[in-house]
Amino acid sequence: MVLEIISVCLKRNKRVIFNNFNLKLNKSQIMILIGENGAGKTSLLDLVAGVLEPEKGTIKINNISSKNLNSNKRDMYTYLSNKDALKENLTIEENLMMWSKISSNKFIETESNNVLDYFGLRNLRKNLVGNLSQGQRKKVTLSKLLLSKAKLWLLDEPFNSLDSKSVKKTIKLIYTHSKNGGSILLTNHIDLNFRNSKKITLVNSHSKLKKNKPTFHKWGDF
Amino acid sequence: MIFKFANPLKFQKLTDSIQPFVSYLALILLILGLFFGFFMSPPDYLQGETVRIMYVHVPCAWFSLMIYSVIALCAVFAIVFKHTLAYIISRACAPIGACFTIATLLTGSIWGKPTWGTWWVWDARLTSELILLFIYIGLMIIHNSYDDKSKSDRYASILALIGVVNLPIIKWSVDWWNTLHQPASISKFSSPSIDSSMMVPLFIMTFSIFCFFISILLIRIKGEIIQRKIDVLRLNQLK
Amino acid sequence: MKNFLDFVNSGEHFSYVLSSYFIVFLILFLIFITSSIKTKKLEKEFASLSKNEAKK
Amino acid sequence: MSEFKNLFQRELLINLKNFLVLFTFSSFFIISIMIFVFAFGSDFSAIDGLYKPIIWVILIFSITLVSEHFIYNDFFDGSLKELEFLGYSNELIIFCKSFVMWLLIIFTTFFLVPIFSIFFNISLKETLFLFFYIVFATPSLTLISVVSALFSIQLGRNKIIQFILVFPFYIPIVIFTTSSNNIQTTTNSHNSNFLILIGIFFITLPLCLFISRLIMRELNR
Repeated sequence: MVLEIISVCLKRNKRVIFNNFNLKLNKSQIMILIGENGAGKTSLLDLVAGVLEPEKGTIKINNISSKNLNSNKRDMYTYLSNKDALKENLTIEENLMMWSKISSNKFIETESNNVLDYFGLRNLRKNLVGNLSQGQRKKVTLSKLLLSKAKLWLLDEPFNSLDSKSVKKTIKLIYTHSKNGGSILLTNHIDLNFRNSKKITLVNSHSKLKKNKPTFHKWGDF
Repeated sequence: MIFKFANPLKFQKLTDSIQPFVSYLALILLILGLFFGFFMSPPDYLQGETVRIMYVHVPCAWFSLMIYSVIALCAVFAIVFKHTLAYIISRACAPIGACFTIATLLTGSIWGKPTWGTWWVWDARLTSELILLFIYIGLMIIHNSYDDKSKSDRYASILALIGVVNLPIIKWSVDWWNTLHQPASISKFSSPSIDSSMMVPLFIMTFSIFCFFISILLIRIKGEIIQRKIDVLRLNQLK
Repeated sequence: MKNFLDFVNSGEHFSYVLSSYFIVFLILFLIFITSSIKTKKLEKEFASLSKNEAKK
Repeated sequence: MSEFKNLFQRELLINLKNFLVLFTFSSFFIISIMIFVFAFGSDFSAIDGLYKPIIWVILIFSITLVSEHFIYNDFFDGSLKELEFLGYSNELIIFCKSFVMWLLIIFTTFFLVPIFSIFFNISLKETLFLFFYIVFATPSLTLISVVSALFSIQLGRNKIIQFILVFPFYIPIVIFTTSSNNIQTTTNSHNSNFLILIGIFFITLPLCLFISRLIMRELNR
């Protein structure tokens, strides 16, 4: 059991996002979260990554609760958030070098060259990230996945602002990763058909909330 | 203690019953204090009549510090237990504390005029009182600078935490700086070793201003609770 | 009683003491009045809000 | 220890390549001293006595101005959050950032202060002592300004609020640096004031790291 979310409750600025939410992800399985924006897709990935603490419930990664995971978190999963964490004033090469140094503490020159080839960024590697287009920046963030050794991938909308050729490449990348034992949890607002993948739709909390008259009986609901 | 204020309704009833009683008590004690202050206590042999300012200046100074410790206590309580009542109290206390510090500064400078001849003297206590005023202003700015109330509460309690740790350092360093800057200005003003006839009005005035502070605090807390109820109703209308 | 009479005709000190008392009570009165006005205004607003909330 | 090394290299690489950081700090420093010179008008003898306080006031303002460059870019392009979910503790992140900021400040003041002390013909000994106190006072100044930058991220990067929040907490440091300077030059005996500075640093270090952990938890919420 790679990832297990047990009855998680989360409230974000007075809106209930998750109420006793459960999720199981086992080895080499691809899971897609579909839902309109604001339904809590990014909050779920933040929860798994430990950036957000749930009010109730626990999250287990490789059967270790996420509370007592700390620095070995980075070997267990790689999380690409929707904001690409690239520094504008550095070149592509330096960004990737820093990423591999931070996440896996070692950097091999040759390995980064063939990583750049995968998305055809080899000749762009000396350019500053600042003057790249949005699609190219997305490719740079996605090529971080090739550098990371973690089994579990958490991808937040990996396909937006990508052209069709690189969408196919990313899908091939995800299939190869799931083939050799990795598991992927990705969010997507457009419906892409994946072979042997499990789809979960997150319903927006507005529709769920029934129109009840607010009673101020507890201090919590102020 | 926490469970007594378990829910807002019980807390509301409790405060509504206490509030008028406390403000009347404050008025009675005030009249008593003034009577004792002006009729019973003799003028000071060194400073003459201006020592009567002490009956107002010293309680205000005590309260400006006491209120900050109340805010700090609520901040710690709020960060640990995340109880909205603690946020409400610390939000209600800040303006009152600022008013007390302003009152202390004004009366201090008025008291300084006859003794030192100038309106403002960089005396240790007056300077640290001025810095305390800046801390209060910072707190009030943080309280009202966010549109989302819960976010501004949390940031204000964090700022209160910084203030609590730094306040003793500031006070001590200003005292040290003052002795360096100006040889210790020995004056009755520094630590009034006063006899009993002056002590009585001082305590009566302190207690009356305390009751006054409690009644203002209860009014502001009630206003704060209603303000949050309105926000919740507005939020629901939005949906 | 003698203290009060000395105090009244103590010339310069009398004005200092009186002005400081006046300032302190003015500030306390101001904050008392502003917070009670604010609370009353909020109460009215809340009453009207919950009235049309109930009507809906 | 390797974690600290990685983060330190990352911060150093980012901030050295980012020309804006060094430029803002040194240009603000130079310009404000120039203004002081012309503000003094003709009698130059007055400035010799006031040289040290001017340096301290300008140093504090430029530190508070520069602290924004170390925090905002990382927060707005998501790499602050990335460092967090990579398992680095908040304290370590903030400690590396303020350590690099401190190094940059020391590096620039090392060049700027002697230049200006030549302009105002201050003796070499005084400049050395001034720089000596700058090295001891700036760590706590940087820590406090980093915390104030964290505070003002959510306030729409409002500089005024950042100054008002931070102003009371600069005062003890300023008091002890200027007074130890004066005692140093008059009695030039080894005085204990700069030991108090180290004491204040050891109070502000854990406090600022703890406070920044609280704020970073707020930023993600």
